[in-house]
Amino acid sequence: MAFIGKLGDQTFTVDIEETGKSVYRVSVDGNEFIVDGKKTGRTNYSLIVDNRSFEIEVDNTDDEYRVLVDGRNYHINLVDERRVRVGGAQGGLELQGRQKVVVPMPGKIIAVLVSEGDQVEKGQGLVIVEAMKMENEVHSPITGEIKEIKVKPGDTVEGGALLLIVE
Amino acid sequence: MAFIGKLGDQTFTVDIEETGKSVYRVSVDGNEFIVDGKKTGRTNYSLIVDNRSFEIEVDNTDDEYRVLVDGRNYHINLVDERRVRVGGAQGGLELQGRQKVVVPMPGKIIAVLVSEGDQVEKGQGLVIVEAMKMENEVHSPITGEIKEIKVKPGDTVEGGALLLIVE
Amino acid sequence: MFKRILIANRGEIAVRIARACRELDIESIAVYSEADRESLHVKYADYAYLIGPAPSAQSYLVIDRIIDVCKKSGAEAVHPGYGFLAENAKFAQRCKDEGIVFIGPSPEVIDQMGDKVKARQIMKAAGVPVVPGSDGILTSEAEVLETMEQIGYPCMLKAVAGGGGKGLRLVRSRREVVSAYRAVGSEASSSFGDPRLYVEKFIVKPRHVEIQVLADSYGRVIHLFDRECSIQRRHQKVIEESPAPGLEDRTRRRLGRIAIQGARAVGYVGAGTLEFLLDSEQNFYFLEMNTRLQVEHAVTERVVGIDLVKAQIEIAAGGYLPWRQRHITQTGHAIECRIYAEDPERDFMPCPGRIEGLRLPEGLGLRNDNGVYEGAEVPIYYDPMIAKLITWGENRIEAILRMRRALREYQVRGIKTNISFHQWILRHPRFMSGDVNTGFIDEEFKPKANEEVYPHKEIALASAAIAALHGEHERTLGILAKGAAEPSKWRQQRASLRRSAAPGSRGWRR
Amino acid sequence: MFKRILIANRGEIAVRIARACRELDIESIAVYSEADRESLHVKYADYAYLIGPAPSAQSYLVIDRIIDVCKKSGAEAVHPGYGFLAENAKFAQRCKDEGIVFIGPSPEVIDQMGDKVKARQIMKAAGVPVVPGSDGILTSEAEVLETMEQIGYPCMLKAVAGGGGKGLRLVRSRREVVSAYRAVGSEASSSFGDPRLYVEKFIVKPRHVEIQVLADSYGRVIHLFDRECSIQRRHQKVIEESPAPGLEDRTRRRLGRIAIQGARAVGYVGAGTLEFLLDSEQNFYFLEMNTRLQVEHAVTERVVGIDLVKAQIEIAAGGYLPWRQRHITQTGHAIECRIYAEDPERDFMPCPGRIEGLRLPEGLGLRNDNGVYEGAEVPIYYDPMIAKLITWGENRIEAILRMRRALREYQVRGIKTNISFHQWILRHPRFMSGDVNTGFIDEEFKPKANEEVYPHKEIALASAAIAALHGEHERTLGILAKGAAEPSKWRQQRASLRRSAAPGSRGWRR
Repeated sequence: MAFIGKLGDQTFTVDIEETGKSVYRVSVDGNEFIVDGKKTGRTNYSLIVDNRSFEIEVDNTDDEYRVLVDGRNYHINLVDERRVRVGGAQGGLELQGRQKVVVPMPGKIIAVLVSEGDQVEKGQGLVIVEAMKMENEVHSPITGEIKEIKVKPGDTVEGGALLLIVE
Repeated sequence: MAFIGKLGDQTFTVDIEETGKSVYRVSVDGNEFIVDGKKTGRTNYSLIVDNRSFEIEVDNTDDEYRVLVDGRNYHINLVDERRVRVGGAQGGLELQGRQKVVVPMPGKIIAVLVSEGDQVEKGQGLVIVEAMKMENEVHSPITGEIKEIKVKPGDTVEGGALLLIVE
Repeated sequence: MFKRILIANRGEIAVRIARACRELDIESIAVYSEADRESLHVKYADYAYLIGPAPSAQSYLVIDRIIDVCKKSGAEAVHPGYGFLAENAKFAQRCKDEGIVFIGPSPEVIDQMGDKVKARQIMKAAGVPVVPGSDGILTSEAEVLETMEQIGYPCMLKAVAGGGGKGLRLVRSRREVVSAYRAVGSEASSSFGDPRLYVEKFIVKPRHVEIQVLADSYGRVIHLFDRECSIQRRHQKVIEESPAPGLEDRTRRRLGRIAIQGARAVGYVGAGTLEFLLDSEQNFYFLEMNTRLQVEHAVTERVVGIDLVKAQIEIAAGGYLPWRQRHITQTGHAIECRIYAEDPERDFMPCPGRIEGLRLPEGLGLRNDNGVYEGAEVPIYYDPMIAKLITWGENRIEAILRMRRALREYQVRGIKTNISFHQWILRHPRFMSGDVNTGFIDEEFKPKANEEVYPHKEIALASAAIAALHGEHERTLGILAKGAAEPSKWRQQRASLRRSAAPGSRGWRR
Repeated sequence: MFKRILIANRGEIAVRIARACRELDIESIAVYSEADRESLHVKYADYAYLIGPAPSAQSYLVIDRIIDVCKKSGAEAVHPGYGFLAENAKFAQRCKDEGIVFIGPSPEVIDQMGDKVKARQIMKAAGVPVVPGSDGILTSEAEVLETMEQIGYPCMLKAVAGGGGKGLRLVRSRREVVSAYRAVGSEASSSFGDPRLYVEKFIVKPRHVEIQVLADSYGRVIHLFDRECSIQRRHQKVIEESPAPGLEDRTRRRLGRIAIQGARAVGYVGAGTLEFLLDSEQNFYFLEMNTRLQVEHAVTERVVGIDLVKAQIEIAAGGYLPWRQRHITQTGHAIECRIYAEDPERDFMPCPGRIEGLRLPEGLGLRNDNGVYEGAEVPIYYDPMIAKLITWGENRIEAILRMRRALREYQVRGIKTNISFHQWILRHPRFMSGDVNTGFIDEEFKPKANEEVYPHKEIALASAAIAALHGEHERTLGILAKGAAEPSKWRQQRASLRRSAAPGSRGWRR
């Protein structure tokens, strides 16, 4: 099975095949190695590769994988290669077009810094959300125009709630 | 819902009704109290009864409940009252008749101390099993006669394997 | 000794106090808001009382409710922990009036030390060096300007009632006085309801060093040496240690003596902390006195071998301090990392939510103080600090290496934490060499710069791929099971299945 | 310093050594049997090599395999832990021959101390008091009888190669000599392949006290004071502490001096332990020397503040001991409880199996050393000790109260453990007062007698009923979902559902 993996700004082709019970032949950009990979918990794996032992945590939401190796986090976007071929340039590539801006954590809206119709820069602050006694700015993912604003100061929002749409 | 609970050599009638979300009206032998009982893990519960707080672990295999309260284990046999009425004297009452003797843990049979046809006393040693570098005797649950022996010295057995039948 | 103590707090400190109570055979009484019914401190305590809705202003801060529970539960004493009502003189007074022992100093002392200007005056009078600044309250722009011209720039304009990084402004030159006065003045009135201001000399790149003191009701006062707390972000401590690295022995001894002097001057009883700023020449200036247990008390406990919460309880129960100053020594070195539910890669945004998985580091020389458990929900209403990790070593280097080892073992799933940020600090050459000041994080931390170090990228990619195979396998099982008659609880799961299967689901079939 | 160390062990001690390696920036190499692929020590180490099938005779005890992995992996040193090859002189010799550093004393010393009769002779010559007994090997019944008549009854007949409670017999009078000779003699030949026997005076109700020593390759030897290990069951230690309660200071100092004398006499290098029997008049007699790390080393680490595994590694790497005897002090009191996978209510039957749930105690003053994790399988092939819990206190009482508190927090699901048994010991008045000897458990523990104490029976019954309601609810969901096309993995569950639903299933419907 083949995947396209993105890590930072690099893209890799990852081929994987289960050759024995929990033993995998993996190739990353053609560089092949054998992984003895046991699942030892809900998101915990024990990997032995060339006698090197790794304890790994893997969390994912859809195609976004958060992999913890040796105390370091790797954010990987991993997509089935065929899906990339069929669906075109998806997943992890430069964001374009209509973007939903959601709040990353539950909290209270302190201020909305923009109005509908405003032109915003990528990275510009849009909304201030308070959670856990701290104020946090939610930034624009792209340069564009504010299309719709879904919240107002004083609102309490759940994590993942839609704040506004920028296009 | 009514249960018959056995703890040690005492028998109790336990009535329980969920009166609110995770709030129960419980009565033990007519002594009624309200339990705010939240499930806080797979087998972990937080109980508040009259503002007394208990963190409790409950494990069960069928009707046998192992309840850990304040670092102390309570072995409870809990059966639906209607089942007792329908099925007669079941569960937790004095063992009688044909008894299967199983090995409590996986290990290796070191010696079989009895032969088929032997008369044995309740508590008499029947089989010696080695596990984890220690030898352990399996005792007879009743006074009776050895009907069938299913293992021989040198056998490796899984936990729960049938050793012999005593009647 | 008390039979029952009410813990007017939540989170790790409430659990920590309940543990001390249990070791003293004292029953602990937890209070909880509606958001905390399933929190660890409720599970841990012997008794638990609901005191109101989630927001702390309606629960943990409501004095009447706490007093009411004391009476109902028969608690003879209250431990306030830190935060919430810990430095609230009215609460301490109310306890006194109701005949409940407040585990802490008298309301008068709390009141005096809570007023930064008054505290400064008292300490100055007691011979404790203070930061040069205004001697009294400033109420006009003109007064502020005059004082600053006298002291010299840079200086800080502060609201008397401020704290925790709020209600203050750095003034670098005469030009900035007006705007600073307006900003701090209005914040003081609006946020704190107290317009009083004062001015302090701004110490350039100071270190934050503090002294722990213990005093009984019979006039005996001892100090438990120093803590270094310079690693701060937005004026919140992140890492603390004891002893303070590179502190000259002469300075350490003087700090200890002066801290005792200060504590005596206010008639202090209980455990308290005098905070000092230390400049690059090892001059120190009194900053403020915290009339409560500190978050970082654990590093002191480890190097001096005294359980501070038990000491607080014994003192409050009228016990005599069993130690004289000569009994107190610092053995080895202890470091504490505060574990916050926040995302260092996204500007430290708080991350409340459910802790799906939690594996703590273990082994020689470490201590976990947690307010959470696997499966617990971190509520949005309270402080994002979910745990503390303390390591000890024969010396500072061993303590640091052990902390690195321990942080590597630390696994939290479901929410993000600052664990990797701690690792970054602990590997920083400046931190290693003890060259720290309160500006360390601002000066050194560039979140983007660290992102690109991927020593094990092939392993990480392989792991993600293996997890994807497992995930696909489970999904296949799930889809097969979907045909069944499902109870309502399953609907949500089905919906999310549908959602994830929507756009390119063909790709997921082999 | 070494770059890589191979750990020729498994379980908690392998993890503990790997942690020390990580703190020293040394790469750790684990070896594992087929039963241990998913064990914690494999996950924790930097490298891992399979060395054979589950039985230790085919894996952890195969010297060739270990040496082979050393060569393949580039390990410069081997840490043997305790048990397995730790006191195998042949293994130490083989390492030496292959140019691999064995972290422990020389093969000659291991050999000498492994032979109980030789060890006794050497120690006696060095001025270490030994238990009165035969000075040499006894080979005939007549010799045994003669010796016993000289020493006086009661005495012990022991096999030279025996140990761990095997190959020994108590002889109370002349009448019992013949049968003891036959039993021990045949066990010696058949089990140990070494028919040599010796006789020792039997000390009535002795305490087991031991002294930890550290020696470098340059002749410096220090002791790290005493440990009390009298709480034993079937000659296996269960609880250990340091310092030994009630030991007179004079005796403690003499024990330390004599231990150093003994270690010097054999030219000891590394960490070792001299075990003594202590009678009720505080006379002590050398029992044996363990030429390795002990399970209970952690209590010494805590009270003297030295990491013994790191010290072993430093010594093996040719380091000088950085401490002189005057630097070593005991601070406070430490206690260790060994957590075994066994069932105290069923004659301590071992309980291997899967650990479904594991929550360790945390907080001030405790240490968890574990060889398992939640989800781990405890194999049937090895020792049932799965973890150690160590607490520290300012004094013995605090350490005990903290241990009780900690054991109450300890939750293990899926397998049975001796945690409640520890609680029983820790609440026993004789243990509390320090009145212990090696017969304590036999004298005091009556498993049935404790069963009937149910302080919270209504809570327990209510909990079981609540769990039953939850279980029923889940079962209902499961039965509803059963109609679906199920993949093979589900079959087992369905079968068990059918089984449990069989006799009275109507009763479960509301």
